[in-house]
Amino acid sequence: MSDTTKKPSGVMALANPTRFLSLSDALLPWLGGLAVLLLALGFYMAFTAPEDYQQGITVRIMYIHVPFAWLSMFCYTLMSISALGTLIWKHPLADVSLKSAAPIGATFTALALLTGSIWGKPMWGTWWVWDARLTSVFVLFLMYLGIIALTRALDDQSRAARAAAILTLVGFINIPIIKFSVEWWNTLHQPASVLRLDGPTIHPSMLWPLLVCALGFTLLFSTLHIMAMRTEIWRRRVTTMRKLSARKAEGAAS
Amino acid sequence: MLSLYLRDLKLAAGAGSGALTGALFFLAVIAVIPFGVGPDLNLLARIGPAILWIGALLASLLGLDRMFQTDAEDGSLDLLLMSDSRHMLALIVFIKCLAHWTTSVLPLVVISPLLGLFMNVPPVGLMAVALTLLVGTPAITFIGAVGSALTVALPRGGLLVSVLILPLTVPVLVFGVAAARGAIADPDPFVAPFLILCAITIFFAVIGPFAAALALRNAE
Amino acid sequence: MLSLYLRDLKLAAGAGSGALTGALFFLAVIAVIPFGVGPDLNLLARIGPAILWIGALLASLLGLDRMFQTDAEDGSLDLLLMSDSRHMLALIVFIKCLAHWTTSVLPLVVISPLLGLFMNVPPVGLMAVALTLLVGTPAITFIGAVGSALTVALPRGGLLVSVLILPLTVPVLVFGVAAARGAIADPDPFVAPFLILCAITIFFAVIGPFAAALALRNAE
Amino acid sequence: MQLAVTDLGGERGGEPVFSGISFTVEAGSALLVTGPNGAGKSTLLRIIAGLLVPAEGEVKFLGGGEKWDTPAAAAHYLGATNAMKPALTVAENLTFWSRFLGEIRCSVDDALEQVGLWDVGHLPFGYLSTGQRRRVAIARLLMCHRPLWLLDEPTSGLDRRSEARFAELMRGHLAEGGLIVAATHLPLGLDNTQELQMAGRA
Amino acid sequence: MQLAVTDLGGERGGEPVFSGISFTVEAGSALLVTGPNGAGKSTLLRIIAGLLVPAEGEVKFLGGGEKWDTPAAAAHYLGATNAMKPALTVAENLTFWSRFLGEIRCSVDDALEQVGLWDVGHLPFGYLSTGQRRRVAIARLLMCHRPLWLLDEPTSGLDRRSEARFAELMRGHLAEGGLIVAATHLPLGLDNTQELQMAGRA
Ligand code: HEM
Ligand SMILES: Nc1ncnc2c1ncn2[C@@H]1O[C@H](COP(=O)(O)OP(=O)(O)OP(=O)(O)O)[C@@H](O)[C@H]1O
Ligand SMILES: Nc1ncnc2c1ncn2[C@@H]1O[C@H](COP(=O)(O)OP(=O)(O)OP(=O)(O)O)[C@@H](O)[C@H]1O
Ligand SMILES: [Mg+2]
Ligand SMILES: [Mg+2]
Repeated sequence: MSDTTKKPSGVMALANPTRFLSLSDALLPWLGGLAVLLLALGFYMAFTAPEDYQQGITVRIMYIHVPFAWLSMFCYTLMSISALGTLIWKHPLADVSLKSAAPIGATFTALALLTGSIWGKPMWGTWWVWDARLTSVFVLFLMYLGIIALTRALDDQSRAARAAAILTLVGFINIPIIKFSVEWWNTLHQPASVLRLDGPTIHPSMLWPLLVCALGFTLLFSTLHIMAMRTEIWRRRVTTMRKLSARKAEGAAS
Repeated sequence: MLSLYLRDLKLAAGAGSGALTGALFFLAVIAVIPFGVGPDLNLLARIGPAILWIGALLASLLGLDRMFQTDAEDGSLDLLLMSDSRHMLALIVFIKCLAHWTTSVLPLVVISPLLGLFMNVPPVGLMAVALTLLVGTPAITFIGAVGSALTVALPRGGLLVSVLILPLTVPVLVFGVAAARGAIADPDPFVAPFLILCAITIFFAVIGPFAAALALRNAE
Repeated sequence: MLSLYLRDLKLAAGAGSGALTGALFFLAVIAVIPFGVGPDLNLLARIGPAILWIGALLASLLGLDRMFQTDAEDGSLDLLLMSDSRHMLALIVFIKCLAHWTTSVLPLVVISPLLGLFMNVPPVGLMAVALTLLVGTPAITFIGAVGSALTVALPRGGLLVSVLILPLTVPVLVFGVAAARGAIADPDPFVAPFLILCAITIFFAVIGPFAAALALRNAE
Repeated sequence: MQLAVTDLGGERGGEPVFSGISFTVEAGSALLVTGPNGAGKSTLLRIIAGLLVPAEGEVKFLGGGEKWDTPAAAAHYLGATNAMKPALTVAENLTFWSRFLGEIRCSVDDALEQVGLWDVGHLPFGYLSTGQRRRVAIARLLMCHRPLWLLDEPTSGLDRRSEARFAELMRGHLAEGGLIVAATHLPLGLDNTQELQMAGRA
Repeated sequence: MQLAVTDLGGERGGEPVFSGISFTVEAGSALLVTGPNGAGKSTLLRIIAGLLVPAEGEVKFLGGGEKWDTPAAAAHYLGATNAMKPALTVAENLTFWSRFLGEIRCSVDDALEQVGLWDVGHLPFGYLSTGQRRRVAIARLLMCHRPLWLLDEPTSGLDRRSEARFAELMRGHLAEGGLIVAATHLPLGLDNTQELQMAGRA
């Protein structure tokens, strides 16, 4: 791990991932358990919640669609912060966080798209419309894939790390576009009714289950993310070991 | 020969222009269109095939000009030329075209129906587009091969090359789109343009490699 | 700095397939769309500006991936990086973007009114499209610089670069088309989107070079 | 086998570079081409390899049977560039060339071992240092058998050890009845070689 | 002026190449970096030039004033590649670099004359032979003044005459109080030089 990032040689580089591993070791079960509990509760509330008078049963999709949608944006924001960590503070964990978050983010975005379009069929009578909100989320999805593709294309690890960080930061402008697309363009998609400056406008009987689901999915996300980070760290350690042993063998050879 | 094919595949994959990137690229192109023409679905359906074809053309152009240049720069081309007696040079060119097509165009053909769906092209149209792409795009690659061979042969004639080569791809495009449209909009024929498309591809599959080989041999 | 600009112009003029390839691709796009939508003139007129913008956007992707690669291969890039203390690296990138834009995008802008005529866009629309392109396309180049700097280590990153930058160019396209439309269709505004377009270009003219400079320093 | 060159003339970009060069190289012997920069050494080698058309005269490879009827077919050409792909690993590069060129003599690993690189097979070629790259390019010559070696400044970038090792390899090739034509500025450490001094215009 | 390197460590692709290298080069003296292929000579030069980030330790250029405060600012770097555009003529290439690098010393023609190339100014750089290209690259060093020269195998491809001439030029640079750090396998014909032997892993 210490040689995955250039600058922070010595204690910080060595200590941090190790501490992270032990800490996450203790944390993971709790996180996971809590996530499952909350999700169970959330779904229960969701299905006992009153049906929307015009949307009927399909409104229940909201309780998974909205969390997915939020998390797809949350994940990218997290990655952008990690990117800053890589570029400015050169923190050894930042790159690990970014790299392992990308696939999860892509998945959540895909799910947001999927649930959204499933919801769209009854609501708008079509699976897909190219309106600003939908398309900007689609663009977000592409950006996730682009970042993944870039990290895979560059083999040198520290180089790939900084490249991905730069790309992530430049791509961040898409997040406000997604968020405000509903205000800026007249879209089919409905405007924000929870995350608003002037308080939520959605009825509490739907708000609470939604929030609980959202929290549950957020915990689920963090669980997955931490697990991915652990595997990534281990993967890097193994490669480092391989290099070391290879060099030993080479030393013996000559 | 197979080894050459595999090498070029590996190279493309390594250089981040592998199948996955190709598909991604196509996705990106399609995603951009509605922002331009607006979300009007049946308009999208009408220009859908044309857009898919344009995307395919662009994808093949993007890598094409470098097809022989990289080999020329690192000296591989010399060895390929010298091995003429073992492997026919035209065949080598053909293989390289195939590799390029497989990596940067085939993925597009494969996912084109999906994207057509996005632009709600009717099902029969989807099949038609995919089919025309499958049959037509190789021609673009073969044409482009001649172009990139010429750029190697006369390094400073870049302008001239694109003037000579690119226009040749227009007929391919036109007949491809026409055929795809023929399958959807009833009055227009499908078979006639489609057959012409096949003819064009076969023609260039024969002429292209030989012309390119000729150009390469006179390189320098 | 001027010397760098002139050198890049000379290079492009010498080997510059980039410029003409772009223009010809642009032409091909415009030539093909009518076959897709069929002979419906006022529909063409309606989507004309959008098609022109999309064509220009895609055409300007050609050659973007080579912006820094040639310099990296022949070692010029090392000297450019070392001269950071004399000339700010971001400024160098900015100049190179300018040169690239002049050689391979400006021609598109110039011929765009002509092509607009083919799609019988009304005269005012032609002017509007050309103007929006003139103001908007630099943003694409600046974004492209980042992509091409990120992939400078890859021998054939053409597709990847496009994948990386296409999503980012969406806002440019949206407002460019909006402004062009606004000039024709009366209800929609022209000034507002046009100003936003300028803002976007300025934004990327600042962000792009710095990000690209960062990426180049990181390249090795 | 014999390489026969009869009053050969070479031109580059329409300008004559040299003319009236004749020599024969017998099996088991080497020819060193020397001369100032721009004399036409590389041009000569490229003409022999069939990569450039001679302005006058001709190049023949005699006694090679129909398998090695032309110099191009009978020759390994080691130019100024190494003809390897930076993106692929050393092993991938060499495997490709061995498959493509045929006449395989020894495995990739053996060839690498002979040029003193045991451990770089898994590295991308682009990761190697100048001299290491050159040595990988030399390994190509060893992997596939060709009677005629055309070497353009083969030892540029090599350290002393590798230089000596390469001289050893060349001697081995000659001992097997191979032919060598090498353009160089440095002594290659070969005995019983003929030398062709190219005057050059300068 | 003085180039001070204190226990420098370099890594490539995450793997350490060398470590704990310290030396100082005074004005008017030269340092030859020698060692087997892959020892890290080029890496060392690139780190000094600021093109690679050192894994540890630091490189300082002292007494250069604020004009030449960093090694990168004070150095000419002659790498393995020549940093010239094949499509442009030699004159165009050199004119560009002189304008861009500043501190112009002598005209393009003078510089070419000093490396013994009178007549190639009008030729495209791509038309030159290996050695001629190297010499044009060397002409760049003469055109613009920099106190520190970082040379990576500067004489590769040069014929004997040019080698001697280049040694002469280096002596001139040193006599003017310049500094030279050169990685090489061949003797450069300089006297009173210190030598840094890099062991390398192999
Ligand atoms: C593929 C199609 C869809 C996509 C990509 C999508 C995307 C999103 C996104 C990104 C958000 C978060 C917005 C924010 O936080 O401000 C969101 C929220 C929401 N979406 Fe969708 N959506 C889609 C389809 C739908 C459909 C069909 C409906 C139902 C008519 C719907 C209803 C909602 C609601 C109610 C919210 C919560 C808004 C809020 O309270 O802030 N979405 N969607
Ligand atoms: N591609 C080319 N186009 C035109 N002229 C060329 C080309 N390459 C070389 N020349 C010219 O041909 C002459 C001989 O070049 P060549 O490379 O054969 O010299 P050389 O003996 O190999 O020199 P060196 O010792 O530097 O390798 C030179 O004067 C050069 O200017
Ligand atoms: N771009 C790179 N990426 C990763 N590793 C590299 C890279 N370039 C060189 N290396 C490794 O770094 C080590 C030192 O390389 P370097 O080029 O400094 O050696 P050198 O002393 O210059 O050798 P030579 O005498 O052949 O020029 C080598 O083992 C090489 O494998
Ligand atoms: Mg030569
Ligand atoms: Mg070196």
